[in-house]
Amino acid sequence: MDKGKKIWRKNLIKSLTLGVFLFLLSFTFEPYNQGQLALVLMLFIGVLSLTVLTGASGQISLGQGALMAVGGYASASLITNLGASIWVGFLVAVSATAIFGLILGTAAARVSGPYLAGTTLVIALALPSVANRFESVLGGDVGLIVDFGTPPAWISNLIEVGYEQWQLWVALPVALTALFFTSNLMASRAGRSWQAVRDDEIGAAVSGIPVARTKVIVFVVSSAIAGLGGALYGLRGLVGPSVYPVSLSLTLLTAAILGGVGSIAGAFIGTLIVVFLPDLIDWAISGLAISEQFSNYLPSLLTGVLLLATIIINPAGVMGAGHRRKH
Amino acid sequence: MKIRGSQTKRWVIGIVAGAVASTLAIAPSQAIPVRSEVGVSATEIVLGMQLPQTGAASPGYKKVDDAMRAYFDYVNSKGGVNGRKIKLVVKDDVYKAGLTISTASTLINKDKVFAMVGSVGTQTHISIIKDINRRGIPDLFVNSGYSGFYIDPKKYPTSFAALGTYVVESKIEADFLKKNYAAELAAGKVGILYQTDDFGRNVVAGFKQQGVIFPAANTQKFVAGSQGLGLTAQVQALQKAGVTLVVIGAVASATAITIGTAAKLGFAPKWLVTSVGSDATTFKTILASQGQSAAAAAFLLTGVISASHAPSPGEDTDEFVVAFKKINTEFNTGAADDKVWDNNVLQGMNIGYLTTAALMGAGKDLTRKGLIAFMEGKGATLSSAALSPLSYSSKTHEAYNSFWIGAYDANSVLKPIGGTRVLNTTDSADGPITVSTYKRPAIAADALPKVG
Amino acid sequence: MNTFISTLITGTANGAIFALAALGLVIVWRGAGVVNFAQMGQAMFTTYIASNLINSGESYWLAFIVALISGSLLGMIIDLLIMRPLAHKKSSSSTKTLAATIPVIASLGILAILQALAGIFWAGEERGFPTPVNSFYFKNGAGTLPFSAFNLFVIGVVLIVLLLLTYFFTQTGVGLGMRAAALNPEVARLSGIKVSRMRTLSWAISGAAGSLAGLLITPSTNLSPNTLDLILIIAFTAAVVGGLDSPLGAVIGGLILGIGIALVTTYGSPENVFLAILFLLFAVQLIKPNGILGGKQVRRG
Amino acid sequence: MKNLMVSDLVTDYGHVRALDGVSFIANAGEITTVIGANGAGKSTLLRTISGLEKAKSGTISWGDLEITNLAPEAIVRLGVAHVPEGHAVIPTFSVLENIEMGALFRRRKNSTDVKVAISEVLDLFPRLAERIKQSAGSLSGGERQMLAISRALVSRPELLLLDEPSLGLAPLVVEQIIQSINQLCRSTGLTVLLVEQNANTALAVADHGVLLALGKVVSDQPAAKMRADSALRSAYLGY
Repeated sequence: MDKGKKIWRKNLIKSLTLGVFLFLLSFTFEPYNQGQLALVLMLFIGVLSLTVLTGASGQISLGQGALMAVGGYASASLITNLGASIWVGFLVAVSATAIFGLILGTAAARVSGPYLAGTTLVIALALPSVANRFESVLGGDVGLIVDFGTPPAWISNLIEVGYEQWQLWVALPVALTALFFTSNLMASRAGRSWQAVRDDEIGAAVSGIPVARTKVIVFVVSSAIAGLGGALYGLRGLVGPSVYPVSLSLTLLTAAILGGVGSIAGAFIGTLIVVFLPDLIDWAISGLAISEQFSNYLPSLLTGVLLLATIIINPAGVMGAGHRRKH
Repeated sequence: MKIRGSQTKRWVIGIVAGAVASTLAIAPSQAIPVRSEVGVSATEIVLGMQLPQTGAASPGYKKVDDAMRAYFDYVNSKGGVNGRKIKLVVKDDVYKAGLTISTASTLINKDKVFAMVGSVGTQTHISIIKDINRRGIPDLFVNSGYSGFYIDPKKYPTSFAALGTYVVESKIEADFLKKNYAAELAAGKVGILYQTDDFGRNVVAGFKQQGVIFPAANTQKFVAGSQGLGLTAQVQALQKAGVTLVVIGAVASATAITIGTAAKLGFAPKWLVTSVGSDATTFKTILASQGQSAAAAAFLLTGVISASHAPSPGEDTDEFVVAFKKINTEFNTGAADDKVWDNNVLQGMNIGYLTTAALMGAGKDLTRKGLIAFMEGKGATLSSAALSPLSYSSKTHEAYNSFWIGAYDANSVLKPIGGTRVLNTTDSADGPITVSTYKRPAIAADALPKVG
Repeated sequence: MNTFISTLITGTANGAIFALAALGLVIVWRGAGVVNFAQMGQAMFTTYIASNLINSGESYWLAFIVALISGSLLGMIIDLLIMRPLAHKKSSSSTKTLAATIPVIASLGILAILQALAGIFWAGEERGFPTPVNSFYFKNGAGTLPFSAFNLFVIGVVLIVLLLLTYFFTQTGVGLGMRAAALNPEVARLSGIKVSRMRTLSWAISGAAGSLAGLLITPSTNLSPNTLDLILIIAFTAAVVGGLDSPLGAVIGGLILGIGIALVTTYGSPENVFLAILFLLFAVQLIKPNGILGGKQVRRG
Repeated sequence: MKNLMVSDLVTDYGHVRALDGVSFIANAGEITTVIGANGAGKSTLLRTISGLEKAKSGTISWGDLEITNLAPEAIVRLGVAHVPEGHAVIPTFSVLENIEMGALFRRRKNSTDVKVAISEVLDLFPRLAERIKQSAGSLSGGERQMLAISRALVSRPELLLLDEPSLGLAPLVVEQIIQSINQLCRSTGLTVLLVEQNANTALAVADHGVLLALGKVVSDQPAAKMRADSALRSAYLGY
């Protein structure tokens, strides 16, 4: 108990320090990098949801983007149809996705590995059809226009806040909450029993861990986190099928792999890489005589190469194998 | 390069500063003073554009930016606009709205564009239109016929169309059907195949507004982007329903698949194809590489009815076509495929021409507000390659309000039905359809717009 | 001919191609333990190779053969360059479940690279792809029969391929070795079977099967770097429905998908096609997680 | 005639040291049995010899050849066949396919001899001949063990590594299988390395015994002597 409390406090201090640091840092940024950092935080939540799923169950999902969409739609339909505040939207997004995760997890607990990967992929693909099916609420293929709004008067009276800065300020507490929750969870007894299931299902079953139920719970938690990220991500301007395409799921997966599956710090670094990769490419090829055709496909090419290089050179990702748990 | 360098430095400084600031009081951020207009210098105007250059939605459209840039390069070679060269920064958004938002942020905050121009796509543009408008950034000549962007300038004060809306076009097409295929309509022999998105639904709405309602048995649809699975079942159903005229509200590749499939099925109705789907290049490329000879592809296209607000790119006598084609040959630096003269290139050239005109009109003291004021006040007086006038005003930001109906001839050139070109005018609402009396002003010898 | 029968025929012709693609997935899954998400990316790539040959004036059949050969070569290259080194890494990795997902991720990386390369090399315009025989529906007096010579060709080719594969796997020594290597690598190695070579061979055969599916499906769609993504998803669903372990299941699954999609499109609404696919996938996983003909145990990882 | 010589063999199994400096010789044409309690490292020893596990150090020589850490598929080509623990057959294969599998690697060059070898094992185990078309999954435990041995024998091995053939079988069946092996060894000069937990049965037919405990050789002597050493038996084998 004592130890648990200590970890809890340590994670709180860590999350708050990071938060204060990023908050202060944001003042020195240009709007562009404020927006980029906000994007990093949003996707970071999505990657965290994968970290929970993969780190705790060893499974991968190619449909995390679809779960984000569930969260996005839950919050956006509430905001546009009922005029709810974005903060209420976050809460609803988390609950709605958790329920969705429960349904999905019940099916997914029966299968694993590539089966799950493929199934989640089909979910991502079917999303536009669902949006069209319930067009009156979900806005069809056009989607629902939502945004971060403007800062409340008590802030804007105090200080002038740019749009990107406000995005960042909203994203920051949400991401930190997710971070704090996830890091506690992974260190908690529940988190450890999940990892036991991941490492050795039969062994875990023998030592009294309910394997099937554990897998479903992991799914629910992972989905809820993804839903939170999705709600936040939608606020950038639109919640619609083309905001949460299959490629979003792949981006999240790439970030998780690049940073190191199961590592929270890795999730952050991986997200930084995928968000800033286009900028890096722009920077690298500026001044080079490269055809538009080539430069257009370069991000996709590099992503593929990075992904392969990571898993071939060091499957543990950028965060290395050092801290990975050993038997 | 220099800009990036200083940005990296700013990062480093930022981290250090952040650490220092955390031990001290928070330094208030300084408000950015508005001196000159963003994206405009004494020598340059920076414009931004986004479109799908890769991915499933890119074919055809990815030529538009190269054509625009070719025209701007031509303008620049003539000294630019008021001494300023036009620079077009293009971002690929793969037709994914999530990416559109990111690339818009890059264009706005990093490339610091003065205005957005010619952006392609409804689903993608909708994700950023609110933000662009809130910032007061001109959003000119959007390549989308979605009327929701333009009919309420209070909602989107800075967005202006580059196309006639889907509703306007389909109203005029419906009117044409009522006048020329009344018997078929009465007998329930007219069918429709459309894609289930805003475009397809707007087409249906336009026909409905004119009282053309398709019986359920004659109505076939498909999920936009799923034409890769083939459209055989839909075409078979239309064949089974015994229709003799089919309206196609779909993008060019799906249109080509539809007509190609019908040929295979021995189904030869009259086709009426919306202008979005009637792209002779795409049509012929797809059918030709399916092993159908160029002649066979041209044969299938022959007689297909479509609408246009512009001359057909195949009209070699049209002075705009001639001038633009020449500029395309000389200035287009795109990939070989992207230079092939067709609808998309003509459209890109036309947007380049209109943009140049608008920038000229906004005057030497170029500001965003000034540009929008000009578009609302005098935009309707601008001329272009199109045979339709423009409708920009403070009440609507729609572009072309007139279409003429034609049929493809054996050389794949859209020719007016009956020989004389008649332009019909209407609006995106319930307005009547009238015959346009607009006469397109001639193009100047130097192929540059003359404003004022 | 009534609508139902013509729907069945269209569905069967498409289903045969899905079956082929699903078969490719099953062969690599059984032979190498990898669900290869890059498969239709490989097929797209080789179809572009064929398309370029045809556009430069070579005959369809030369292009056809070159595509199949390059399909199997590409499969082998992927195995030798990426999957085999990964398999060696895998054995040293501490967590089994995680290690099993690594090849899946690798295949996604390969897919991204292949699509990017195809885009860079060839994606000027969306293309079509020819058929070797007439794809116009047979004339029947004034009307038409609801199928074309190409439909028959597709069904015929897929049947021949199935027979050849069945013969290969059940009647030849190499086929026996491949099956043994897939079912029990340890006993296979102890029997002197070069298991890693058998895996490479699985990749080659699967690559060729995928290529063939690509060559047969592109005439009814268009050729662009992304067009075959959809086919992959359908093939995957078909393989899962039939049982990822079972080649015959893959064929049945492919036909179910082909005919099912045609029926939903004709009698339901095309908008519901993807929902129907998703529903089918869920239903199979809940009711029969091993698929219709799958093994007794769901293969974990 | 070749001897198998194992010297200072060290193998880790996961994070556990399974073999800790094992040395012994299995003489040509003899049955050498490796006995020991559960977890003594017996199976790991066979798996290391046949190449399934990597040796950390030490050497394995087969005649003049060093075969340490060669791939299993290479080692079987040198005449060393391994029948792993647990009736290792492929249940969905037919009996014939399971047998044929063992000779796949040499069937192109020696197709006639492969046929001869197959008929020989079917003579040795007539019960398999009766069930030649049946799937291996439908066989009884004893028949599966016979099948697994047949699969190894058609490779024409000079050294047979046999891991716990008695596991889970009725005593009568065990006797039958062990006697078949004994007969084969005596008549053809096959060298056999037999791993058994059931020391009595093994020592009864073996020429030589090697006793393993916790990865180390604690006794290496003629089988008859080992059988008689009651102190050894009670200390390590528990009877």
